[in-house]
Amino acid sequence: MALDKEALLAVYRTMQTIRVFEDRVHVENTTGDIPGFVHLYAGEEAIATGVCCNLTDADAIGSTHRGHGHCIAKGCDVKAMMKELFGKKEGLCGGKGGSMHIADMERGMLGANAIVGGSPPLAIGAALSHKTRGTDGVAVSFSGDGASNQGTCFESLNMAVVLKLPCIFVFENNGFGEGTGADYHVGSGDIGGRAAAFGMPMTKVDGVDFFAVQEAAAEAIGRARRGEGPSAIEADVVRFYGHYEGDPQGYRKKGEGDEMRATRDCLKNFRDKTLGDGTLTATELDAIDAEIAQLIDEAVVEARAAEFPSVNDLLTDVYISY
Amino acid sequence: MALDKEALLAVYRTMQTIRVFEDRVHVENTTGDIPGFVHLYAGEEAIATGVCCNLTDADAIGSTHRGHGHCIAKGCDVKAMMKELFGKKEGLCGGKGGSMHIADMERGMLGANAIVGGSPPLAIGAALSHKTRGTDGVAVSFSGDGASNQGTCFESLNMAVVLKLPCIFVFENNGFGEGTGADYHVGSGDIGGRAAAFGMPMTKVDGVDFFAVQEAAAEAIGRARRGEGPSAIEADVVRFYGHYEGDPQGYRKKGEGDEMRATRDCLKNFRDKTLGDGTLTATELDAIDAEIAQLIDEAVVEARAAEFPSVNDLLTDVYISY
Amino acid sequence: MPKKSIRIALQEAVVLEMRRDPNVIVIGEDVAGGAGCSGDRGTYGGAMGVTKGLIEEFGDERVIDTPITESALVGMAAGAAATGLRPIAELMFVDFMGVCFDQVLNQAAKFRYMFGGKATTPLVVRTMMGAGFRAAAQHSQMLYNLFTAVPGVKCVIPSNAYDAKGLLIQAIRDDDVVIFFNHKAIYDFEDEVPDEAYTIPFGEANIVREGEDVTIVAFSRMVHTANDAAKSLEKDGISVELIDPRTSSPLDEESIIESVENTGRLVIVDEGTPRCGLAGDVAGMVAEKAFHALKAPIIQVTAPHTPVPFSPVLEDAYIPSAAKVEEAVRKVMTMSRDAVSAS
Amino acid sequence: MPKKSIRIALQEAVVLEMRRDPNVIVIGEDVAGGAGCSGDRGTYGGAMGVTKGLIEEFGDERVIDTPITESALVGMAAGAAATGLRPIAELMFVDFMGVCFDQVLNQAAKFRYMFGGKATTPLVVRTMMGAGFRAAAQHSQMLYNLFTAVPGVKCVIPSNAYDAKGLLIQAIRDDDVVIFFNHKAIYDFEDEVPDEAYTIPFGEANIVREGEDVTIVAFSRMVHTANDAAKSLEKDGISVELIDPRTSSPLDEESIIESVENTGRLVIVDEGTPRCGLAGDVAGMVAEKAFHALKAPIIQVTAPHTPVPFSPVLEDAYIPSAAKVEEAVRKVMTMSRDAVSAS
Ligand SMILES: Cc1ncc(C[n+]2csc(CCOP(=O)(O)OP(=O)(O)O)c2C)c(N)n1
Ligand SMILES: Cc1ncc(C[n+]2csc(CCOP(=O)(O)OP(=O)(O)O)c2C)c(N)n1
Ligand SMILES: [Mg+2]
Ligand SMILES: [Mg+2]
Repeated sequence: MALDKEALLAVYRTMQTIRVFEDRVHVENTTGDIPGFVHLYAGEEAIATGVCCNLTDADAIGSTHRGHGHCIAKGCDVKAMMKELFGKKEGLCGGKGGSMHIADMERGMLGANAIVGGSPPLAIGAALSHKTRGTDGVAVSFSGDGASNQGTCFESLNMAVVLKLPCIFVFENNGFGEGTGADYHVGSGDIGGRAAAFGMPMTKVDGVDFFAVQEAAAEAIGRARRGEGPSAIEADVVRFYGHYEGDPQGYRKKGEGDEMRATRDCLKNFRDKTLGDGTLTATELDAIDAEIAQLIDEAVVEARAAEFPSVNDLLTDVYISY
Repeated sequence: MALDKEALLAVYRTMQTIRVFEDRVHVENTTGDIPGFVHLYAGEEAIATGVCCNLTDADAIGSTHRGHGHCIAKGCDVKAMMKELFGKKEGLCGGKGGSMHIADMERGMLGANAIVGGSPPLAIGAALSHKTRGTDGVAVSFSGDGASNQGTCFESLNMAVVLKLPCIFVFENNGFGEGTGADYHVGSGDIGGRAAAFGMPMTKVDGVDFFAVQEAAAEAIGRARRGEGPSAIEADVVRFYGHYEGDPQGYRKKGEGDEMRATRDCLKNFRDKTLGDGTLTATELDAIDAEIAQLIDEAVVEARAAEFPSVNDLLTDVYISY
Repeated sequence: MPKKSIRIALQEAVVLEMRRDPNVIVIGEDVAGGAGCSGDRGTYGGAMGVTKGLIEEFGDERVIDTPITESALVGMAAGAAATGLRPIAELMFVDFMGVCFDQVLNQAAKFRYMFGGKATTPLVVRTMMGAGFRAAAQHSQMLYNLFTAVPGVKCVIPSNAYDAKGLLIQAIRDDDVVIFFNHKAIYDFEDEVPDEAYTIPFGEANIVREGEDVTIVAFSRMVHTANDAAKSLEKDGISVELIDPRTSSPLDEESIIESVENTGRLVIVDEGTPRCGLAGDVAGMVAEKAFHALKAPIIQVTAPHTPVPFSPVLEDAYIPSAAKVEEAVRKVMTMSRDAVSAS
Repeated sequence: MPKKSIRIALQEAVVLEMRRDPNVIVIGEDVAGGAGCSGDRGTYGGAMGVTKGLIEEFGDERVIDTPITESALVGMAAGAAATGLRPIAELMFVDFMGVCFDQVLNQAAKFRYMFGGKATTPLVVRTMMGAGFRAAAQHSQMLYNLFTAVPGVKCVIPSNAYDAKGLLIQAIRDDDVVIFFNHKAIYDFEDEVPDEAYTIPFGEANIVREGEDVTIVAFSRMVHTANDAAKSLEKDGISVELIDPRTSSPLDEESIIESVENTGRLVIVDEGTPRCGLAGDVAGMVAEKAFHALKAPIIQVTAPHTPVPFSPVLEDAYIPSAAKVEEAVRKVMTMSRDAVSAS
């Protein structure tokens, strides 16, 4: 099922938005004005985008600590996201969550999750919700290679098969869990194979190839929508920046991230492909680039200018009634 | 590596001890004098015995809530076990543990465990202990089919591969996790296959065939002793009694347990084989039977006569110093 | 009114709410039972038979048996709750919270706050706690203190069948995360329980008996133990006011303070362990908010700082007894306000 | 004596004990770092760099990087401890206890009791807690109350570098299960710390400052907050006795009682949440055991019953401040023993 031109432009817009958002957060972070821990998704855009372009607001996703990309791909308001990162009242979570807990239930974005392996059980819950209510909605669980070793992740794979849940497990294998390599921490060296052994179809794709991701995701999501149960996708990908902003990356060959950016850039791949086969034009893409540059600029300016929450907000939102 | 006659007699003694112990506990339990929850191992003797006959006191095992068989196979004192079940001061754990927490660190029996999936992490810990101290000792983790779905179990499989630990994961698939069938709760229908996907050699054996279990275990344990890392064994087996003593077993075809006893009895299999090929004689086995009947009789009489702990014992053994 | 056990009261609450609202589902290990087995479906009905037979009326899409995999089941229930269902997750024993604590502590309990008020998570986790079954250290704990401590969680602790039904219906209709703790030793305790649905609001204590001399605050099964003590003390002319808070979070501080202001003396009875427990929590609250009314030290009658032992002799000694409660009450009665000033 | 940070003090403790005893090992995520990567081994050294470089001296058999799999890592450490090693398991953030709580609560903490005294489990879990890093709800909790509540566990809460080193060496040599809580905001706080090994016994409070009017009991980082308050109050002639219990389990009840018997007033400062917390625990203990000495209500200064918020404005308001401590002290100072009798 090939995407039409409009869809491709939307996809490019999403990927470019994530990239520029993350590159800018990287810069803004050096000013010290973005509080807390920040984990950037730059380099992995094709995965979130390739998966989420097959979803609607009714579908849910469970995310990770590295959640900005998932948010944007799922349609969250970019300006509200930036405000959240700056801890402002008009942020997506009123400044209470920050980068690691950014969420938007209305968009089916169940939250970045600062507990590695925290979200797969939640994602199967959203899938169960769809199944029980008899919709054709699905849920997607995003996990890193590191998270793929967490017990919750395995339990969720099994549960999804047992209950035949409309859930897709996407493993973003960027080769690292913090400062430890996937070659070391995944004993079998094969995340996808492990998932398949739980009894579900599995596909491995090149995570810097948007089209490969999209195709695999569309197939898995289609299966789930048709009530045919869960699937898994392992996408090999690269992390341009450190694990977190400020990470000295001593465990990594110097310049590895930049090298990756030069050789394994999903956005460049996308441009090359769509320009090469004539589906899109440089003018179109450049226009989007310009538009997004402005959007992110504005987002930062507005986020900086926005107000912090008031101290009274400290005590609200714990319960609905108490 | 065939077992010699002496070894075979010892093996028979162990299996028969477990059987008679469990059958007797089943009867004693109806008197109401055995407190708490009791889960019987009858029917599964060949697994604990087939594995543990390859171990020494220096090797460790992690057990389950259904731990009597593991205890006996690992060489725990049967009379002290019976006293423990009756909650007596001279019990293996001073009456503080009971059936679900029966343990004997000196025999490398790290404890029955009333948390399903509680013991695999402990077993890999014992394996790490051997590896770090440079011994050729190993650890065995026993888990049921139900426990095989627990996150801790999967995490331990991965950790064992990553750290190349001398650990053997034995899955006792008796077809049930409480009142739920393994056909349902293991999504892939293949416990062993799942374990293999974590990156370790795996063997499936008929768990009512002592010789099959022993052979597979000897091989896996040998590998571990030689520093070649972990292995998994899935043994299909049967549970003669209910999940716990008192279980009405409505989820099970009436008489299924007894039928199993008639058709899939590891002790009968053992007798048939060893008598059939002339390795052992009926006289020898009958003598062991008589000896064990007396041992268990005495164990019950002594356990009943033994004293309860004193109320002062309530506060001891929480800490070594506080 | 018909007499019913806590077990039946709980079942009625679940059934009535499942009939009323198709979004209410039950998830847990053997909540039906028999899946993939050769015998009957639905005869297990959870560790205590509360959901026995429900699968016949509601089917396996609403009475969902799971593998033994508590993190996935509680987390799944949390995720389902955040996306439109109203799940009742059954955790056989509260002790098993150890393997799925994160899904309550860091996930369900915190969604609403972390997401700036934009999540609603009507999750009920129904579980069983307490000693008395010779079930030993890993199947006998109270642990309600650990959840009372968690902002974002409500903790319900019914002591009788009437409350059990009304509080469970309230819990199911409640839009926040609720942990519902049943003491395993009182499932067969009976009470008059209406057939129809009714709710009991959270944070409203039940004054089990009114009295003048000493206030006793007791939780769950200990309400009965304390009541036994109170009856015996009454014979000696000591009048006890017995308060059953019914929910530990929210806690009806007002009723406790009001009572202490009247009696001037407080004994707290809690089967939990003594450190950072409910007893200390209530004591600390009163020592801050009703200090001037106190005529005597606040005595906590709790289990000791030990795991729960197996042997009946030891377990019986472990559980706070009516005799110990009486002793504590008699002790605070010997102390007068004058003694305070004099010391 | 040389000035050293808590970070360095902790590292020295680990290194000295690893040199002394080959059974001491370190297990955790990125405790070395770089396994299976293209760069250097050992440069990560744990979330706070405490074990940085240790792999060079001790090798990867004793400084063990694990996958992200806390149940297996803490459980493995417990199993190793029960079979001859003395592992220091590093849990980056105490919040992660959610995913491995069982291995502490039901396993390690209970072995000795369940097995009738026949197990010895010299396990240390070293972890990091507390707010102040804008790390939000899942990376900023205290949670020490949850472990203080667990019989079989000892809880260590150093507030300064000298104590950190002595207590960690004690923890490593201790034969029981110890959870060692470091507050993330004070890793760089410096003190005079001897180069050689020394131990500080558990259950012995440190009297940070002596005083006559009010006793403040404060934990971990709050010792510094309370000290700031005390300094400021001193200027107004209010003399504070500040007690740092250093371990919450065991708790040095005696030192606290003795102090309250002298001052008659108590304020407890605890960055943890207020329900079933350490503050209430200490308040309840004193309301029972030193009631007659009390001249005023016991005030608890704690975080609110909310998750930890992200935004700096909110997080700053969340953490108990010196101003709030001062206010509490001034409040109890306005109440006299007469007021008690009079009320
Ligand atoms: C339960 C838990 N353990 C450890 C951490 C600390 N931590 C945060 S991110 C991370 C690495 C995650 O690796 P991966 O899943 O591969 O995701 P990536 O960062 O590569 O996107 C770790 C160890 C955590 N947040 N939660
Ligand atoms: C964490 C946890 N969940 C649930 C239980 C209740 N429970 C005890 S035994 C059991 C079934 C275990 O099945 P399996 O692992 O196959 O062992 P089997 O009983 O068949 O030997 C269950 C659900 C428990 N003890 N611990
Ligand atoms: Mg990764
Ligand atoms: Mg089984």
